[in-house]
Order: sequence, then C-alpha cells, then structure tokens
Amino acid sequence: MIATLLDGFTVLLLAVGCFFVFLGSFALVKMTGFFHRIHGPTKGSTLGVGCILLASIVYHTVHGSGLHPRELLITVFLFLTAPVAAHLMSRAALSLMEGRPSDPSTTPDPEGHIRDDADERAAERAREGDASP
Amino acid sequence: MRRRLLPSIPQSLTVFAFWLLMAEDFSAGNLLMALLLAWVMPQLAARLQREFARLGNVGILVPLGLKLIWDIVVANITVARQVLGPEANLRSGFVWVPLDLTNIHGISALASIMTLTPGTVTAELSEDRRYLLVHCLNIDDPQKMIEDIKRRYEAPMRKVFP
Amino acid sequence: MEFALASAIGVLTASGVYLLLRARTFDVILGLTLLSYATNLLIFSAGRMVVGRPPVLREGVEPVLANYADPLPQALVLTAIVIAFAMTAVTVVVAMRNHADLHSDHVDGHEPGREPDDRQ
Amino acid sequence: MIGVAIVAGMSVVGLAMLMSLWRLIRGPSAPDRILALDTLYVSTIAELVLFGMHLDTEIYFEAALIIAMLGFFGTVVLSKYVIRRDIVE
Amino acid sequence: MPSILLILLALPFAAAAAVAALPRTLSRGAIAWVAAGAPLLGLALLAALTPEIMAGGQPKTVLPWIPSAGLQVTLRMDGLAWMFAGLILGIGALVVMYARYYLSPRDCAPRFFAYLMLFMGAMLGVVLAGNLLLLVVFWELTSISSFLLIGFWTHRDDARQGARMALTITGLGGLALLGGVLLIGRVAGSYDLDVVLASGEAIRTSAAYPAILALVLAGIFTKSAQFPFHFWLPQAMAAPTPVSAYLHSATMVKAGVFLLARLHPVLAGTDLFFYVVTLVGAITLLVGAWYAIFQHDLKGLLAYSTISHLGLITLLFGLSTPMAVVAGVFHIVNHATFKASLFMAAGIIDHETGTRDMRRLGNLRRFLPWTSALAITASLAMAGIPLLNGFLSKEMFFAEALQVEAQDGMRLFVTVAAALAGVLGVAYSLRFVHDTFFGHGPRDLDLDPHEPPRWMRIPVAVLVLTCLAVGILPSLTVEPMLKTAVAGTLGTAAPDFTLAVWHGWNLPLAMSILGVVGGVALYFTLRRLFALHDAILRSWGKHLFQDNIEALFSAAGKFTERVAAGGIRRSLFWMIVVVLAVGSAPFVGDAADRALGFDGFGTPQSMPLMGWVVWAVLVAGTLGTVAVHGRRLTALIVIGAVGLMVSVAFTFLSAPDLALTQLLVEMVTIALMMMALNYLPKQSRQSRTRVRRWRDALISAAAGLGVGALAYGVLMRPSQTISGEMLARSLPEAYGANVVNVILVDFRGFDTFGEITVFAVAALVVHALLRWARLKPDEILPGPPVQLPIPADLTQLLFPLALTVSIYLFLRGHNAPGGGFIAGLAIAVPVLIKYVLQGARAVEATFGFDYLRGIGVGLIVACIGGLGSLLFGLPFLASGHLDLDLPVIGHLPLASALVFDTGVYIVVFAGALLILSTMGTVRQRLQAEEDKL
Amino acid sequence: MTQHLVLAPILVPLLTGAVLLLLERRHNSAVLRTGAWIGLSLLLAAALALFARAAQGGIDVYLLGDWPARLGIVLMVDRLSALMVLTTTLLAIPCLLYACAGWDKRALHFHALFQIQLAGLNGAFLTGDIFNLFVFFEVLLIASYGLLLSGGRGARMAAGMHYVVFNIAASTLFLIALGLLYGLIGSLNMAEIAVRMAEVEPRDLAIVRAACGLLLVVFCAKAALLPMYLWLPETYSRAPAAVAALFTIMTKVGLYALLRLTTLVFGDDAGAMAGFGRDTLLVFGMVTLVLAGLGVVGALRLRISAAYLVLLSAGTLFVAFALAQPGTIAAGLYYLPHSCFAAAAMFLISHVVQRERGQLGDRVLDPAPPLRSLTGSLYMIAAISIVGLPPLSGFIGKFLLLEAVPDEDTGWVYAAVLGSSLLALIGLSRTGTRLFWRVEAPDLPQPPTPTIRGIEIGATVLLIAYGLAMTVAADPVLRYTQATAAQLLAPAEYVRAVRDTLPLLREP
Ligand code: NA
Ligand code: NA
Repeated sequence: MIATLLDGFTVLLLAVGCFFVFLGSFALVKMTGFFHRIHGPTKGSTLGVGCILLASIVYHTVHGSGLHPRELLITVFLFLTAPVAAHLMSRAALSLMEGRPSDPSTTPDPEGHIRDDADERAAERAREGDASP
Repeated sequence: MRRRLLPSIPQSLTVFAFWLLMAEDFSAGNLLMALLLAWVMPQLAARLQREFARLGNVGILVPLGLKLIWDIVVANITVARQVLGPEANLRSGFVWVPLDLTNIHGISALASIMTLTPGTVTAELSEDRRYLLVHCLNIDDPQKMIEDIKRRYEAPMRKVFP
Repeated sequence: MEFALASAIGVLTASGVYLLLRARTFDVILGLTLLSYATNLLIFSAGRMVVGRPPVLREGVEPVLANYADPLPQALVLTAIVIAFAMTAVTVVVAMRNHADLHSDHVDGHEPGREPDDRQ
Repeated sequence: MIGVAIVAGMSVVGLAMLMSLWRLIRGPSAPDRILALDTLYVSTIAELVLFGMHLDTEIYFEAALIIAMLGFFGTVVLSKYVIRRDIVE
Repeated sequence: MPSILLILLALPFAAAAAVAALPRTLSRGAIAWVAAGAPLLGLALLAALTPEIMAGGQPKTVLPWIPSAGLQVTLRMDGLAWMFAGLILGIGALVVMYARYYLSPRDCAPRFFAYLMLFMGAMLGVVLAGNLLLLVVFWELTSISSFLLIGFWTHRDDARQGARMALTITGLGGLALLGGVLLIGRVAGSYDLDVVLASGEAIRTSAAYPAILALVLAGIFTKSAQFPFHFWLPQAMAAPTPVSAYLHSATMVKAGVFLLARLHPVLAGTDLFFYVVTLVGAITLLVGAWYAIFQHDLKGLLAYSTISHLGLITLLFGLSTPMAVVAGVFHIVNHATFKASLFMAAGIIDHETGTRDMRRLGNLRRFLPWTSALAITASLAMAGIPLLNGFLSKEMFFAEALQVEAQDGMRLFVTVAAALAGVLGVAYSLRFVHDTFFGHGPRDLDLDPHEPPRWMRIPVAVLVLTCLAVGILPSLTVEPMLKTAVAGTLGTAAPDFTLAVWHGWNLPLAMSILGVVGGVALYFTLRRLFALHDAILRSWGKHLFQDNIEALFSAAGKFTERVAAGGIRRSLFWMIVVVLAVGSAPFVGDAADRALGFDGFGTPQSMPLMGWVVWAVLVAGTLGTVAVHGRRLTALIVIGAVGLMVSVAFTFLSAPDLALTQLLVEMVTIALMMMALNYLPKQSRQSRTRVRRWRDALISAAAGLGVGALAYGVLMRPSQTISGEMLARSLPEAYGANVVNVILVDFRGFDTFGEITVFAVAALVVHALLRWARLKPDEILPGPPVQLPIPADLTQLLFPLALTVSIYLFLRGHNAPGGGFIAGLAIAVPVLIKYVLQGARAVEATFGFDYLRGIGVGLIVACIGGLGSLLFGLPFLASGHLDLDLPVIGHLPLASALVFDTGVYIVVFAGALLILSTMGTVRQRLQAEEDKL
Repeated sequence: MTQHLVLAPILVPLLTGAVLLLLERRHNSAVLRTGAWIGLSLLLAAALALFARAAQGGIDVYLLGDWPARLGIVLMVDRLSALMVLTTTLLAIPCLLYACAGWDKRALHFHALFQIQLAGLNGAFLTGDIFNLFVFFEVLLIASYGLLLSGGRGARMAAGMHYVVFNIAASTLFLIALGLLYGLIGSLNMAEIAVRMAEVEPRDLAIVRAACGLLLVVFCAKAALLPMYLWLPETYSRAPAAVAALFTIMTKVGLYALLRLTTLVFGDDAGAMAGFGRDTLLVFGMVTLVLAGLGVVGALRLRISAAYLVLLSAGTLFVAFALAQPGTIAAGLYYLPHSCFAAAAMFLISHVVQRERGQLGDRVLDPAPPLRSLTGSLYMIAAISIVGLPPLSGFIGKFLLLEAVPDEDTGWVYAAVLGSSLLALIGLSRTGTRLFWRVEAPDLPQPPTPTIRGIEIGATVLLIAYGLAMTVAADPVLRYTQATAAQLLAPAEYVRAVRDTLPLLREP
C-alpha cells in the first residue's frame, strides 16, 4: 500500500520534473530574445531536475538498495548555482547590449526606469554580426 | 581563539553534513573524517577568503525557506503559462531595484532568490552595490514589484545577514 | 547500438580530420579535440558495448566479464584523455606564441604566398 | 507503471536535450549559446538520473555531481569571456 | 714486432700527423724534410724488401679490424705492388723536394705537406691492400685527400670547382667500386685478394659478372679519367703543380689502372671485358690526344695527354694478351716518369714566367736552357722517340695492336687508333716543345724569367735521366723490375720477354716513323689551318658535367623547396592518404562485408532511447562544430556540448570514471581555449580555394568512414581479452573494487606514471613558452577589471565543498569512481573559477602555492610510492596492503597504491593550475613589465 | 638489487628532472648543471651496467607491480634495448655539454625537460608493453616540444607548430591502431600479441592487417618515412643545436619500434602475418633515401643539410630493417648509433658555424669570410662519416648493409644506398667548400669576433670521437649487433622469457 503510494508519488514527481525540464528547453527554443529565453531554463529546468532527483531518491529507497540521500547534494548544488549562473549570463548579455540600462549610481533617478526591450533586441541583433561570431 | 580554531561554525557544519551525505556511511571512521574536514576546511577557506558570513537571526530561514519553495513552484507555473502562451502579450523590461541590504552574502542570497521566483532574473549589481538590475518577463507595475520584493525577501534577509 | 557508436566515431573522425586540414591554428586545435573524442570512443569500443555494468565490483556479483564491462580499455582511455589534454595545452600555447611572434594565425606561421620571416 | 514513467521521462528529457542543442547551434548570440549549454548540462543530469533509475543503479551519482559543478563553472568561464574577453584579471 | 709492410704504410700517415702538428712559422725546408722522411725511409724499407719480392715472395701481414665482416687490415706485397710502391715513394720524394721550392711563403706549408703525405699513405694503402675492402677504403681516401690537395688554394674559384668535380667523379667511382667489390666478395666468399685472385673462373662465370664488371670498371674509369669521365682531370689542374705532378702522372690516376692490372686475372678473359675496356681505352686515347693539341695551358695540354696515355694503358689491358699486359705495366712506369718531369717543368715555367699560357710563352730555351733541355727530352719521351722510354712501350703497343685476336673490324679499329694516337701524340708533344721553347716570345710577362733554384731542377733531371736510362738500356735497368711486376700481375701466366731498343725493321717501327712524320705534319698543318692560338675547344664533358651538376643543385633545391614548403597541411594530407591506403589495402579483393563483421559475427544490441538522444546530440554537435568552426567562440561552446555527450556516452556505457575525467578535462580545456582565444583572432578566415575544401571533405569523409567501419568490425567480434582475470584479482590482490582505478594505480600503474609525467611536462612547456613571452591580447575591453560580487560570493561558499568533493573522490577512488587524477582536477577547476571571479592577484596573494615545485614534489611522491615496494624486495609499483583495525575508527583498509595516487593528485592539481594560471596571467605579466619600464 | 637496475634508465632521469624542478627557483645554473650531470652520470653507469648484462645474451624481464606479464606492464632488457639505451645516454652527454655552454640558461626548464626527455626515450626502449610504449612516446614527445620551443621565438615557433601538430596526429593514429589491436587481439603485452598474432583466424585477417598497418604507419611517420617526412627538415633545422643533436635519436625511436614489432610480432613465426609490410617498407625506404639525398644536395643552409642527413640515415635504416636479414639488421644496428652521433655532430657544427658567421648564419650561398680551420676539419670528419666514405663508421655501416642484402634485392638497394651516398657527397662537398673555403675579400662583412666556447668544440669532438671509437672497435660492436640481430630473429626466446618470468609473491 505504502509502496504503491510512494510509487504514485514518484510518478508524480517524475511527471512534474520532466514537464519542467521540457518547459525550460521549450522556452529556450520558443522565446525570442535572450532575456525572454533565460526565464524558462533557470526556473523550469532547475525545478524539474530537483523533482527528478527527489523521485530518484524515493525510487531507490523503495525499489533499490535503500535510502541514498546524497542525491540531495546535487539538488542543493543546482539550486545554489542556477540563479547565479543566470545572473552571470544576463550580465554577459547586458555587456553585449547597446543602450543597456545605465548604472543608477550615475543617473539621478533610476527608480521606475523601465524599458521595453524590443529595441534592445534589435540592437543586440545588430551587434551579433560582429561581437558574437 | 574560537575564531582561530573554528573560523566559521556554519561552514564547519555544512562540510560535516556534506561529507556524511556524500559518503553515505556513518561508521566511526567516516565520522572522524567528517570532523577532521569540518575543522580543516574552514581553516583553509579562511586563508583563501576575506570574510565569512556573519549570521544574525537564523531561525527566520525556516519560514523563509518554506515560503521560497512555494514561490518557486508558483514561479514555475507562472513561467509555464508565460512560455506556453503567446509571447506578444508579455510586457518585459528592466528594473533597478534599490537595496537596503549591505551585506554581500545577503545581496547574493537575495539575487538568487529573485532569480528563482516569478518572472524575474537579476542581471547586474550596480558598482556601489546599492541597486540590483532585474529583468522582468511580465510587468505591470514596477513600483509594486519592487515593494513586493523588498517586503517578501529583503526584509527577512536583512535579519539573517545583519 | 554498435552501429550508433561506430557511426559516431566515424562522424567525429571525419569532422576532426576536416578541421585538422584547415589553415588556422585554432581550427586545427578544434580538429584535434574532435579527433581525440573519436579516438577515445574507439579505444573504448575495444571493450565492446556494455550498458549499466560499470567495472566497480559489487558484493555478491561474481567478478567475471559477463557481469562487468571490460575495465582495461577504460583505463587506457583515461590515459589517452589525459595525454590528449596535455597535448592540447601545448598546441594552444604554441598557437598563441605563433600568432604573437609571427603575426599570423596560419598554421605555417605565415600567410600563403608570403615568405616566412627567417628570424630565429 | 513506474518503469513506463521512467522511459517516458527519458524521452521527454531527451527531447529537451535536443531542443537545447538546437538553440546551442542556432544562437544567435553568445549568451544564448551559453544559456543553451547550461540548460543542456541540467537536462543531462536529469537524463542521467532517470537512466540510473531505469537501470536501478546508483553508480551515476558522481557523474551527475560533477556535471552539476561543471555546468556552473563552464557558464562562469564563458560568461566572463563574453563580458571581459580576459577570463582571469 | 709490427711487420715492415705495416711500418711502410704507417710512415706517410705518421709524417702527415707530424707535419700537421708543426707550426706554420717553421721554415719550409724543415717541414719538407720531415715530410720527405716518409718516402725516403719508405724507399729504404722497400729496398730491404726487394730481394724477397724479386725472388717471387709475397710478404703478407694481417691485422684484425672487423674479422666478423671479412674486413681485415691485410697488407700484401707482390711485384706489382712493389713496383707501384716504388713509383709512389720515389716520385713522392722528388715531389716533396720540388714542392719545398715551389710553395710560396703565403701557402700554408704544413697543411700542404700533411695532405700530400695523407695522399701518399692512401695511395700506398691501395697498392699494398691485400683485402679488396681495404683497397676500397684507401681508394676513397685517395679521393678525399686529392680533393684537399686540388682545392689547396681554396681562394681560387677554379680550384674549388676542380676539387669538387674530382671528388664527385671519383667518389661516384669509389661507390661503384664498393658495390663491385661487395659483389666479388659474395661470389668469391672472401675479400682476401689471394682468394679473389684464385676465384677468377667462378667470378667470370657467375651471373653477377656483368654487374661486377660494370661497377669495378666504373671505379677504374673514373679514377683513371677514362672517357666519358675524363673531364675532371683537366679541371684538377688548378692544383699546385707538385700536386699535379704527383697525382696526375704517377699516382692518383694510376690507381685506376693499377686496379685494372690487379684484377686483370679475375676480370679479364671475356669478350665483354675485351670490348668494353679496349673501346673505352681507344676512345680515351684518341679524345685525350686530340684535345691535348688544342690546349693553351701547359698543364692543360699535359692533362689531356695524361688522359690519352691512360687510355693507352687501359687499351693495353683490354687487349689482355700477356704481352699487352707487359706493355701496359711498362707504360705505367714510363708515363709516370716523363709526365711527372713534364709537370714539374711546367711548374718551373709557371713559377718563373708567371704564366702557363702557351700563347704568351715561346723561345724559353734562351732564358731557361737547362729546364728547356730537360723538358724537351721528356717531351720526346712522351712522343715516343727512340732512345727514350716512351718509345719502347709504344712499340710494344703497336705490336700488340697488330696482333689483336678479334674480328677484323675490331683489329682494324685498334690498329688505326694506335697509328692515329702515334700521330696525335707527336703533334701535341711538338706543340708543347715548339710553343714553349722555340718560336717567338715570351710576351707580356710580369716576371723576368731565369733558371729556378738548382734544387727545384734536380727532381726533373732525375726523372729525365731515368727516361734516358730506360730508353737506352732497358734490359739492364727496367727489365728485372718489369718482370717482377708482371709476375705480380699475371702470376703464373706471366710471359717471358726481353726488352731491347732495336727489334729490326718491322711494322711497329714503321708505325712509329709514320707517327713522327704524320705528327709533325699534322701540327704544322693544324697550326696554319686553324690558327691554333685562337682555337678554343670547349670540353663538352666538363660543361656537360657542370651544367648537369648545376641543374642537379637547382632541381634538388626546387624539388625540396616545393615538396617541403607545403607546410603542416601537406604533411597531414600525406599522412592521411597513407593511412587510407594502408587501412583499406587489406580489404581489397576481400569481401569487405565479411571482414568487417557485417556478416554473421554477432548480433547488434538494441539501443535504449537515451542512447539515441546522446547519439543525436553528439553527431549534431560535431557537425555543428564543423559548420561554425570559423566563429571561434561559438565553436567552443558547441564543442562543449560534444564533450558533454562523450562523457554521457561513457556513463551510459558503464564507464563512470571516464565520464568524470572527460568532464573535468573538458572543462579545463575549454577554459584554456578561451584564454588562448583572447590572444588569437576571433574568427577564422575561410580558405579561398573551394577545390581544397572539397578535397579535404572527401578524404575526411573517407577517413571517417574507414575508422567507423573498423570500429564496427571490432565491435561485432567476440572479445578475447585478459581483463577477466583483472576483475577476478582486483579485490583480493589489489584491494580495490573500482577495477579501472586499480588498473591505473596497480596493474598498469606505470602507464599512469608516464601519463602524469606527460601532464607535468605539458605544464612546464606552457610555462616555459609564456613566462617571458610578450603577447598582446587581440582585444582589450576598456575599463577596470570587472567585479562580479555575487558569483564571487557563491564560489566562496562552494570552494570548501568542492574541496570536500575532491578529497572524497580521491579517497574513494580505489573503490568507487574517482582517484587521484579526477580528484586533482576536481580541485583545480574550482581554483580556476576563483581566478576567474576574484582575479589572479587576489587568489595568488592568499593561496601562495608554488605550482612548479608542486609538480616536482608530486613526481617525487609518485616515485616514492612506487619505490616503496623495493624495500620488501618486490618490483616497482607492487602494491602493499595494510588492514588496520583501529579502536575507534574500526576497520581501515589501506592500499599502498594510495601513496602513488597522492603523487598523481599533487601533479595533476599543480600541473593544471600552472597551466591555467600561466595562461590566465599573460596580460598581467606584460602589464607588470611595462609598469616596471 | 640488480634486478631493479632496469628501472634506473627511466627513474634516474625522471627523478633528476623532478629534483631539478624543485631546485630551479632558488638556485643558480651552476647548481642545476651539477644536478643534471650527477643524474646523467648515474644514468650512464646504469646504461653501461645494463649493456654489460644484456651482452651476456639473456633477456631480463621485470614485472612491474609484481603482476604476471599478461596483466601488468613489463620492462624488457634484451640486447636491442640495452643498445638503444646506451646510445641515448652516450648521445646525451655531448648534448648536455653543449647546452651547458649557455643555452640552458636561456631556455626555461631546460634541465628538467632534458632529463625527462631521456626518461621518455629510455622508457620507450625498455618497455615490453605496446600501450606503455605509446605512453613513453608521448613522454619523449612532449619533452621534445619543450626542448624545441623553450627559449625560442619566431620561425622556431612555426616549425614547432608543424612538429607538434604532426606528432599529435600521429599519436592519435597510434591510439586508433592500439584500440583496434586490443579489440581484436585482446592483449597489450607485445610478446602475448606476438603469440596471438600467429593464431589470428583467417576471417579476422583483413581487419587485423588494417590495424597492424596503421600501427606501422605511426612508426613510419615518427621515423620520417616517405611521404611523411615533411615535418622533419624544418623542425630539426630550427631546433637549438644541443636539442637538434639530441633529436637525432628521435627518429630512431620510430625505427626501434618498427624493428621490434616487425621481428617480434611479424616475424617468421607469425603465420599469416609473417613478414607483414616488409616489401612496402623496403620500397618506401629506398625512395626516402634518394629524396633525402636530393634534400642534402638542394639544401641552402647547413642545418637543413644536417636535417636531411638525419632523414638519409632513417632511410638507410628502413632499408636495413625491412630487408630483415640477420646481416642487414646487424648492419642497421651498427649504423644506427653512428648516424646519431654523426648527425648530432653536424648540428653542433652548424651552430658553431652560425655563431662564427654572425648574421650570415649558416646559409651556404652567401659570400662570407672563411671559418676557422678547426671547424672545417670537424665538419669534414663528420661529413665523411655520414656520407659513408672510408674509413669511418658510416662506411662500415653501409658496406655491412650492402654486403648482407639478399641477392634478389641487390640491384635496387645498391642503387639507392650508393646513389644517395653520392648525392650526399655532392651536397656536402659543395656546402663544405662554400662554407669553409672562402675568399678573403675585403668588402665582405666581417663577422663579429666569434665567441666559440671550448665546451662547444669539446662536445663536437666527443661526438666525433664516438664515431672514431666505433670505427676502431668496429668488430666488437658488430659482434654485439650480430648477436642482437640473431636474438631479434628468434622471437620465441623473447616470448619464452616473458612467459617464464613469474611474479615473486603473486600467483602466476
Ligand atoms: Na588574463
Ligand atoms: Na563540458
């Protein structure tokens, strides 16, 4: 009974995990522009893998050699690194952008400074010709 | 004296747990090894880095963590909707979020949390470390969002990293 | 499965060889990298293809080849990977120096048709 | 049931890997590719973990751990290159 | 007690060494005396040997050199050798005497005499050699020493060219001779002269005989300046005259005919020998004589006449009858005497008048009466005038020519050639005498000609008197000697003969008279018809040679240039072509299907879905890399995916250790390439030639197909490996459950030992190449170094964890995936990330690890780990095992391989970081240097 | 303890190199040199001891890790290995001597790289395992990259690129061949491979041949066989003198491997694989010879000539080994050390010439003032020796080779060997006369006062003295090489030695 329940839980975790992993990559393919794309993988894939790892722990506990919580380490690792990686990649994308949001320490009133990034994307594409090979 | 012997208790604890988790073996030998590493690693790290995180109210981390997990799940559902929906409806843009946090560890944690939560990705920390540049996938009221962030995450963070 | 591995090796080899024959140092380095993948997979394939039976002995499983993958090619590949890395490092640095000293990233140190500089 | 779920999961994640590859090759900008590679790393971990479940073995832990570490490090190095060209300053 | 022969041979070499050691400032007289010691003492020794030789004895000395290869220092003297030794030493002594006065103070006398003695020794070696290989040795030595002598005046263009030409031609002959001698040795079973001489029949009937004859004759003809190799000799006249007098009358050129005489019993007696040698001799005889008439240079005339006379000797040996051999040997002696004296006379004239050009000379009998008289007498001997030695041998030649036993055509040809040679000989002799000593002149001399020092004339006089003595009293003077020599040449086949001045009125005499009359007529006719002073006959041989050799140089140069200038791509292209050829050759004509295993070797396994995903990503990534390779950053990112897939494939196929290593190495490699990319152009220029791209694509595809097919062939075959035993013995004997790691540190620990050495050296090379290099980045972005506080903060958190992971991988490596190598990289990579995010200065200030010393220490630790077993009397790298049962810790298994693995750990860590930090901090070092300046 | 002697030629230089690396930062060059010489002396002692042991005719098998040969790696000392190790060591002495005249200070890590290079060479000669052979190939190659490039600039870098890339490509091929071979044969021990090679089933023959063919191609590429020699002239002529001199042994490593493999694995006992590749090698060897001769003729710089002379010697050895007769192998093994020494001397002389002529370098065609007669004399002896003119070692080597050529091959081999000698003679005599017999014209640029160091001349003289010693003591050397050839042609003995050597403690 418990085993069946656990199995059901595992399958659920798997389904959710795989869905989000897929979602991350799908966003990568579907969205236009870097800053649109990055939202999918950083959240979706990370959560997805987390779920799958959890599923794995449960699965191995039930069907395999016992409880191996060390896979949690990977989850921890991923959750620690994924946002920082996203931060860095955004930083990199920003550095390639023309007309990037100027540093608020040099502008008097930075708050509420909003830009639609459509023209940024255009600029970005213009730069891609030479900067990104 | 304590700082010489155990420069950072959180780190020691982390390493200890990390080793035991990884080794999956709770024999005496392994415990000893874990203890040894828990003692040596922070010493080593102390040589390599300038400052350790000074922690304030750690207890607040538990509700924060729970809230975070919930937010992450919500974030993902939101993102799923946004990704699967028509892209043209999205109103994306950058926002400079002013920070009250001064502790770099706190800022890092906040930045990470913001990235993991709905529709935001932190892209840059201003040079004076007083603003975080955030990209929002869909945004109606930037001011509200800033306030949201400051309330939900920055406030607890300021307690953890005073 | 065998065909997949063999064809992957073939594609890697062909791509590596093609890049190896390019005129720019960096392309050659890329080619060497691809070739080393091909080589490693090839040596590895000498142990045949075994899925899910890594040669890490487990209790209760008799240590015979039927239960484990052939460990020897794996050890050889390990050595080969390391050596390939060492060689790549050297090649990369020579390419850097070549470019710095001779002002050309052509593999021969000079653009075709232009006479090489005869300095030592 | 669970076996089927695992295999189905492997296909879905495999599809995710292929999509990452598509973005990796298409680009268009360098950050896009870095992002694609990073995503590929993450989906690969998922695939490996699923594969471990499929074969009922724990042996892929180290590989997954290292991939998790290195995926991040790779992103750091590549992004730093895009930002500064000079990786080490 | 060394034998007399050995001393005899050693004398000139000793003299050469002694002379070379003498200071340049010593008087030429003293130097000459030291040099002359060799021939004089040698003559004494020869005299001591004479009775034995005359009695038919053959003293022989054998010294071992390379007995296992049949090469002995065998010295042997018979009549022929004795006669030649006499010539070499006698004329050698006279030449030394002459040279003492000939050389000017500007010439380096010690060098000259040293070369001369070296040559003399080599020549003596040729005649004394009792082993054909030894003969070849000395033969080549004469080529080398004559090269030095001809080129003695190194500043003169003609001397250098002449020397090189002589060396080339005689070197060619020498190599051919070596080949011939080796073949003779094969047939005869020995190189010992006595054995060879006894195996004449076997050699002549062997299948190799034509080859032997061709090769040996090539040696002989080149050395003796036979047509068509004759042209080097006139060129060699750029040598100082004593050298010409010695080398080109008595010795060097005679080495050829000496060998012809020496091997006559072995080689002669076949039609092939007869026709080839006779014809070549006859042609040389005529060509040389004809060219001699038209030379303006005294020495040139003498050189061509030498060629002609050598042709005559060759022709005589070609005729092969016993009396022809006698005549040949006789003419060797005669020619040596008169030609040496003529060269010396020419040298005196050159010395006194400053020119050897007959167009400017004339009427010298007024100025140099004694020299003139001697030279005229010698010329008459050369022309074959009665009462001089040349007459006697020429008469014998005519007589033999008339008795040729061959077809009528051949006999007629030889007879006519002989008669014609007589005529031409008289003509050029007359030219020499008339244009130099009679008529008008001399013109436009820079010097005031007068008689040379007496001692310079004496050698000439001695030789001329010899000519006279032999010519007048042959039976008393030369006959016993000649008989001895002929006996040495022909052995038992030697004929009995007497020498007389007068044989009555006979056909040969008529030919002689005809020759004199015809020669005089020819000379004056030619003189009038062609205005000899204007006639210039180009030596086509010389020009042919020079043109050819120049063509050879330029062709070789161009060829080499063209072949070698292809650069790396040509090298690689050819290697791939060879690989394709070698790899596909075994399948040609075989059913490739069967051979590769498409048919019936095994059934392919089916692949899980994940395999196909990995396959697809791998293949697409690879092709993508090729497609984008020109855009380098992109290519690097794409190839990162390929690397990832390779590691996943390893994981998938049961090789977790490989996957870990591949991942870590991949990471470091990408970092490395990114660093390099900063100092290289960002993009690759595409090659413009589409043809090349297609060609490359084609052979790449072939290579890929081939390797893939071979891999498939292997995969489909059943495996028959020894590693089952490794699996079985890993745990009980090497105490490790991770068999791959056990192989790495135990079974095949030596490989790992070499591997870390490679790794360490790679780091050293990188360091050595970049430490002092001044590299400018391709692009420097403006502004201060970028601060990345958030990622930097994370790495602070991750670093201790990464270090923990590394230690875990290291300690567990023996039983689970991991090990020293993987662990070393697993800690090197986080440190690299610290470099990236915190900057080099910050890391190195806090880290303070000397990577270079780390490498050294690591290597030493690995060595110690391996050597530990020696203490227990076990071989290197034998693993020990310690099972500790400690009170608290409990059971703790320790394999001694851990020490070795620690060495690996240290080397890999330090090496990787040395590479990365050196590459990463190139600009900083440049900056620091610039700041310093 | 004597059974461990076989380790010394590998471990002594390796440890010396590691220790020198530790000393490098804190100590001056005198200390480093002392260390290097101590290491080299120990190595020489070990090499001599090993040689003396091998000369008694036995085959020593050293089971590393105490594993039976089929499982672990073995080191083997037979006559051939001992000869190669001794040759390497002897060659290293003048090279190090020459480098100590100053180059070692200009090239970072020179001493460490030099020692490791020796370790790599010796390892390649001593190992009895084919994959370990690959590893040592890589050790010696990577050390050679360092020696070639450390302290170098400009054109040397371009040459280095060529050398490095070519060798990496060849090493890749090596691995491919090894992978296939292991996959088919299932063993890495050369003796075991030999045994299994004889038992290859007919259906596997083609693919085994392909794998073996690729393996031979690797060795041919490293030994610079036509058409894979294009890397050699540039590389060798651009290398620093002492390094180029040491590099003369590098092509011989490929030849060594070729000889080892063709005699052991493709020997007469190898069944269907017997004599594999010999005919092709012979033909290509002869063409290589001739092209090398042409290269010498066409060379416009002395060092290029010297490089082509290395190629010439490689061609000669190809011919000798491809003929695979006792006599030709013995001749080749006599010729091998000689050619190393002579070509090395030529490289050192080139460098002396270059220094004496200042900016004119060693170009043959530029008019230049004459050089010192001592240099000229050294050149002449080296040239005579290498061309194969009597009475020096080159002559002995060549006549031994020609003497042993089987009847059916005589014509072509004679033509190739003698013809190439003639070409070399023509080329070297021109080079020599142009370099050393020069006009003393006043308008020629006067070279800077040459700073020829006695130590450099000493190193050259030592190399030439080796050649002379080989000439004088030709008989004992030849007897040794004849015995070596006999040993090589009886591979069963080798296999038996490997199989009969049992671990000390472990079960066999
Ligand atoms: Na940098
Ligand atoms: Na990677």
